[in-house]
Amino acid sequence: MDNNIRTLLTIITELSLESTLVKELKTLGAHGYTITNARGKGSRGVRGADWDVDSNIRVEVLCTAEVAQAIGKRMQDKYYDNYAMVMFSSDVSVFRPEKF
Amino acid sequence: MDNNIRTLLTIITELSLESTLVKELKTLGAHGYTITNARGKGSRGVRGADWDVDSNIRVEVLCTAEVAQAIGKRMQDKYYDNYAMVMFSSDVSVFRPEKF
Amino acid sequence: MDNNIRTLLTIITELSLESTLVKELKTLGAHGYTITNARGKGSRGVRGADWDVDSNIRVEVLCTAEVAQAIGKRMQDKYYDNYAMVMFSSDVSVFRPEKF
Amino acid sequence: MTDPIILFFLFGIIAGLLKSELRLPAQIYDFVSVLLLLAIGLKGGIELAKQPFLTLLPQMVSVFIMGIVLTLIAFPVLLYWGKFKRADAASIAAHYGSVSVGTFAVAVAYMNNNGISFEEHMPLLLVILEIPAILVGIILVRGITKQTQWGKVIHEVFAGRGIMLLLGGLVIGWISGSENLSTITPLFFDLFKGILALFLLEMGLIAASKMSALRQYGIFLIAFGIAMPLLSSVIGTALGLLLGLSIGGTAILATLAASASYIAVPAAMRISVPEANPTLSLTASLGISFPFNVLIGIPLYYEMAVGAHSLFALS
Amino acid sequence: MTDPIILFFLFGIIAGLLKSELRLPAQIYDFVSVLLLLAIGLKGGIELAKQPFLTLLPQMVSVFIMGIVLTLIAFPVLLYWGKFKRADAASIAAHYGSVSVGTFAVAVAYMNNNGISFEEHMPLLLVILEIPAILVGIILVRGITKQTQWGKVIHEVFAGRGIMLLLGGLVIGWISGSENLSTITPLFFDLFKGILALFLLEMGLIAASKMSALRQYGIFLIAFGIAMPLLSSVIGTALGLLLGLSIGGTAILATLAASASYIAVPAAMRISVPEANPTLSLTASLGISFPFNVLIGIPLYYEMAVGAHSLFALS
Amino acid sequence: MTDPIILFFLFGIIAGLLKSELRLPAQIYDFVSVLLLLAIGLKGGIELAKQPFLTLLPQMVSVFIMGIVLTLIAFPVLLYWGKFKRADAASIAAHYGSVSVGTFAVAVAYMNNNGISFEEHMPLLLVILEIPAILVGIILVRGITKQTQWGKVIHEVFAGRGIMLLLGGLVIGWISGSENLSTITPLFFDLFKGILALFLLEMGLIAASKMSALRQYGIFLIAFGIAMPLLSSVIGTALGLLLGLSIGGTAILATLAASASYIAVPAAMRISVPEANPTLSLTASLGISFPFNVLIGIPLYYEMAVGAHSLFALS
Ligand SMILES: Nc1ncnc2c1ncn2[C@@H]1O[C@H](COP(=O)(O)O)[C@@H](O)[C@H]1O
Ligand SMILES: Nc1ncnc2c1ncn2[C@@H]1O[C@H](COP(=O)(O)O)[C@@H](O)[C@H]1O
Ligand SMILES: Nc1ncnc2c1ncn2[C@@H]1O[C@H](COP(=O)(O)O)[C@@H](O)[C@H]1O
Ligand code: NA
Ligand code: NA
Ligand code: NA
Repeated sequence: MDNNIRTLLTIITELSLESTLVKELKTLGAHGYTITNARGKGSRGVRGADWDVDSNIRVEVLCTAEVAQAIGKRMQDKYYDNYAMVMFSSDVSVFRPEKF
Repeated sequence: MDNNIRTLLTIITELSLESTLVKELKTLGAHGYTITNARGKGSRGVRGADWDVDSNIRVEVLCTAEVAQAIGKRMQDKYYDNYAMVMFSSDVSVFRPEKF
Repeated sequence: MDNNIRTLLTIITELSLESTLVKELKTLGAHGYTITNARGKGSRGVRGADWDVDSNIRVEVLCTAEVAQAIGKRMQDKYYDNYAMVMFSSDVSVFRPEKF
Repeated sequence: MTDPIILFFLFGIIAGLLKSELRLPAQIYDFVSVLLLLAIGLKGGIELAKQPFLTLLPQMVSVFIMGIVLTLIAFPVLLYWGKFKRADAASIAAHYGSVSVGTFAVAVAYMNNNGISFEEHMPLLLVILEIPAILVGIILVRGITKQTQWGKVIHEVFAGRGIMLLLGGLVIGWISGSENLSTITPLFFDLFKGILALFLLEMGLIAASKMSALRQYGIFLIAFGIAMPLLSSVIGTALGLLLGLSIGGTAILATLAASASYIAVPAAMRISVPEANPTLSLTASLGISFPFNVLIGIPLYYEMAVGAHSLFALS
Repeated sequence: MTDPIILFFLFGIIAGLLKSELRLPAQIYDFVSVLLLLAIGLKGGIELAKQPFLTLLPQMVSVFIMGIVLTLIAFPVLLYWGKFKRADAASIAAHYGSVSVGTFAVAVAYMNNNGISFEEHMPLLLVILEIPAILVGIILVRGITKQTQWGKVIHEVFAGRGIMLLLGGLVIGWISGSENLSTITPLFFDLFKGILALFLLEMGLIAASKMSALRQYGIFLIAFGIAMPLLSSVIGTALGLLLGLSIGGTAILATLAASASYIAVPAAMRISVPEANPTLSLTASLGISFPFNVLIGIPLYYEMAVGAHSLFALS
Repeated sequence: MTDPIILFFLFGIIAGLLKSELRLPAQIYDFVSVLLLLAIGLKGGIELAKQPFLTLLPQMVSVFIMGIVLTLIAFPVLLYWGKFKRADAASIAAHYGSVSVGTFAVAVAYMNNNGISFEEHMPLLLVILEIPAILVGIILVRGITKQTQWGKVIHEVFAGRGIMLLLGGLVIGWISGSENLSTITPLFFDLFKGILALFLLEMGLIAASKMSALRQYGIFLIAFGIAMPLLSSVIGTALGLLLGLSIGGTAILATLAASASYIAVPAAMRISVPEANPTLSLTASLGISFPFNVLIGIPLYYEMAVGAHSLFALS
């Protein structure tokens, strides 16, 4: 079973960052991603998704621990200080591990 | 790494409960939350999100185990019996743990 | 605590599969499900949710390990080869385990 | 000749019962209902601008009282004959003591279609009638105790989207008057019937989904969902006569009385009387009474108004 | 002078190819297409009300047969020349044997713009032409075996949103007749061209996204996406002549034949022939044939109709 | 008599401050703003079709320069008096050097309401004025260094939804000319005021949410949010005179100068100057300046234009 354990990295951030983020994910070796629209509250206050400007996205990336590390680092270095962003990861068992 | 483990509490419930729930989360010590619109089925039947009345929300809260406990208890005491609601939690490793 | 551990199975697939999938879940013994709209990218390319045809859904099912196994198998046998689909699972501690 | 908007409603019901893929995103429902609520409010407000507000006070007060009475009639019926839990009985009663904006819109369309005139300030009475049933419903469950947070309840009632938009439209229409609004009539008035058709299509789809829940609640709910509107319409007609309303106005007041809420009341009950099962009240209100009123009730209530008026030789 | 709606389509394509941030939420696409489908259905229904249904039977039958023929022509071409897998060949063939409502709407706009009259009941033929290709496509893959759940297929076909709305509109228009619908025309008819412009803007954005997939499928798909509509349009024109349609009607029938489905067929194939790769068929249908028909085909087909009619001195 | 659309804006603000449940899904905001942007672009394009483009060049150039000037005036004020971080000062300055489409639309409505004529090609100037402030804002932070990816910036600016739709509308209107567009006017022009009313209702709700953030940023931001528009309007008026615009045109140019962006600039700054806090600039632009301009500014700027024109006896 072990060989089908992968990391599920979840990034919650600003909608305005979507296209940039998607490019980063590709360059960092993620084979895919899933995005859902979200709203929420955090240290940068309420983001109620009343319009694009204060809408959030919830990005999920299934990948290897290494890729997750790399993405995490890139987010920390380039985006954390300036964008509404929260990130967390956990191990999940995937079907078709070769995909990720 | 241990010191960056937090609890991810997920609550799936009725849209009509959103504003009430958000107030509760604040009073119980959660520093933030993320909400996505959802539809689904459970013991109270299909909630197809055809209109606000039968729409669901999926609320995620990253917090300490204690806060998660407190939220869980409050939900159980005040809302479980009367609202469409499902709740589950798991440990995730967060970046910037000091936030949560 | 152990007795309130359940499997959270997450399936990301095409919107067009929703009604079929929901029927399958029922027959396989899931007591409920939660669906959110999603977009993403994977081996079948970008699915940007610009219209129904290339929209994704993110389906979550809380269930016993057995039911999760059954659903996983059914997806693998009947849908994997022909549909944009990703599936992963993890253990979560649920409140009111008797529901699932 | 049936109004096409009725056909849109039937189309929605049929598409729903056929389990078709015809599901419209909630945002379309939102958009359509926002336009309807604002338009109805604006229409009413324009009329208010034309007459001294105080002259309407008697109507407003008596309609408010009617809301209380209707709820108090429905409650014991549901509690004793229906054997519903107190909270459910009170919640359902509140739905029927209040009004349905959709039903009102169809009634207005019916009058216009048949060239029947009516008091144009009806939207004002519509707003007023929304409220008392909610308060009564809550009191029936909680009693008039300290710990009921009335402030929260009042806010819940007035801050709800439906009443907000109706009130907003009323006030804007009132302040502006018709000629000032002429520039926005193409959206709010010219498109009204078409938007109403879309709205009824969606209501048909929703009603169909509620109907499927019907059998599990049994015959009593169905009977109540038809009998209560009929009874209420009689009361509404009587009040219309007392208030000296025109035939059209009487018919509309009867329709308001007969209609059951599916927006303001469910929302308020969900927060203030959460132990009440919302499926019960919505099944009755949307699955039975709304279709009944739209398809059969309104013409019936009009006939009743005609009969009553001739009976008392008022017109 | 090009119709502005064409410019909206080009604008969408350009914005898409420029990778602009101009993405519209799917709900707007839904809203716009619901209005279009209902409006087209209503328009057709109104015409049906004007003539005995049976007189149209020959046209309906022959159009149904044309749908079968077109699919059976496209299939071998794709299978043998295109070297596609059987399922893919059948699925693509079904797309081209069926119709595109968007293309139809543009053709109607073209006729109106140039004051060309045509048989107004065309939406009826549109609905009918949607269906046979789907059935043929499935049979080409599954054969006529027991285990094909035809009940499910039929439901899939008729319960799809597109056909549901067209049929609903047709029936409502038919029952109501034009004067009864006058109150809803501001939304469904007066706004039609504007809504169509928005729709084409979105279609342009979607088409652009499909075009990017083009190179990976190579030259054959492109060639097919242009040649097939041309061939189909000839067949459509011929049938138009046989049926004694007006020049405008012939041109529209040719357009229907030339157009490739992107709503009903993809949805049905996804469920009934899932092993067929939807990207292939949608790239051809939306990335090539839709733009070709909208930008070049329709005027061409009209000229063809004119030529054919003068040739056979029918008008 | 206040224009009803202003009442819709006030209604939105009040509903927002009352923390009502009146929240509209973002998709409705998208739909409404897409219609507004296209309509404004189309209107402007139609006018461009009427006159040789080159004659407008002087206006275009000087308006472009005005955008630079306004940003360069606001920047030091914010940096030294406001004590903002360089990035924040530059970002806020860029917002005020650019324009707000919503404010422009209200100004146009004001002129039409009072039968004041103005140069109809103003939307062209609107588009041009959106751009320079963004470039200046970025340069103020990054300097003119190699590593700024100007290509990306330019794309960011022009590929943004707002400018894309305005430009698209402009070009389509320009190519088509008014009579060709007549078929789509019911949606884009006849409904314009009504759609604008809905838009202002939403803007009111959003503005209210920004106002709540006001106190935490203190008095300076409020003062700046009122003083800067006033100053800018004077500059706009002066330029209007220089360019020999009509009174109406001068007033609109003053309004453009006074208005602060809340779409194009925030989006561009978020990507190019992410270290700037967007809450600061949006609170000022939406929480203060937008309401100020809509409720007080526009009539004021008109008076200013009248005064200036009579002073210099230009009209
Ligand atoms: N404790 C939390 N739990 C769940 N989601 C959060 C939490 N904190 C922040 N978020 C989400 O992350 C977004 C950005 O957070 P922040 O950068 O803290 O403003 C917020 O808008 C929320 O959607
Ligand atoms: N077994 C389950 N798996 C995933 N989601 C569920 C499950 N059961 C219920 N839900 C979600 O929780 C909501 C409320 O559940 P319930 O209170 O059981 O009606 C449903 O509408 C679903 O969205
Ligand atoms: N590595 C991944 N991480 C997260 N989501 C993914 C990943 N790969 C695919 N997906 C999602 O699953 C859908 C179908 O994937 P696929 O079958 O690989 O095309 C995609 O459209 C994405 O939404
Ligand atoms: Na009632
Ligand atoms: Na075809
Ligand atoms: Na400005």
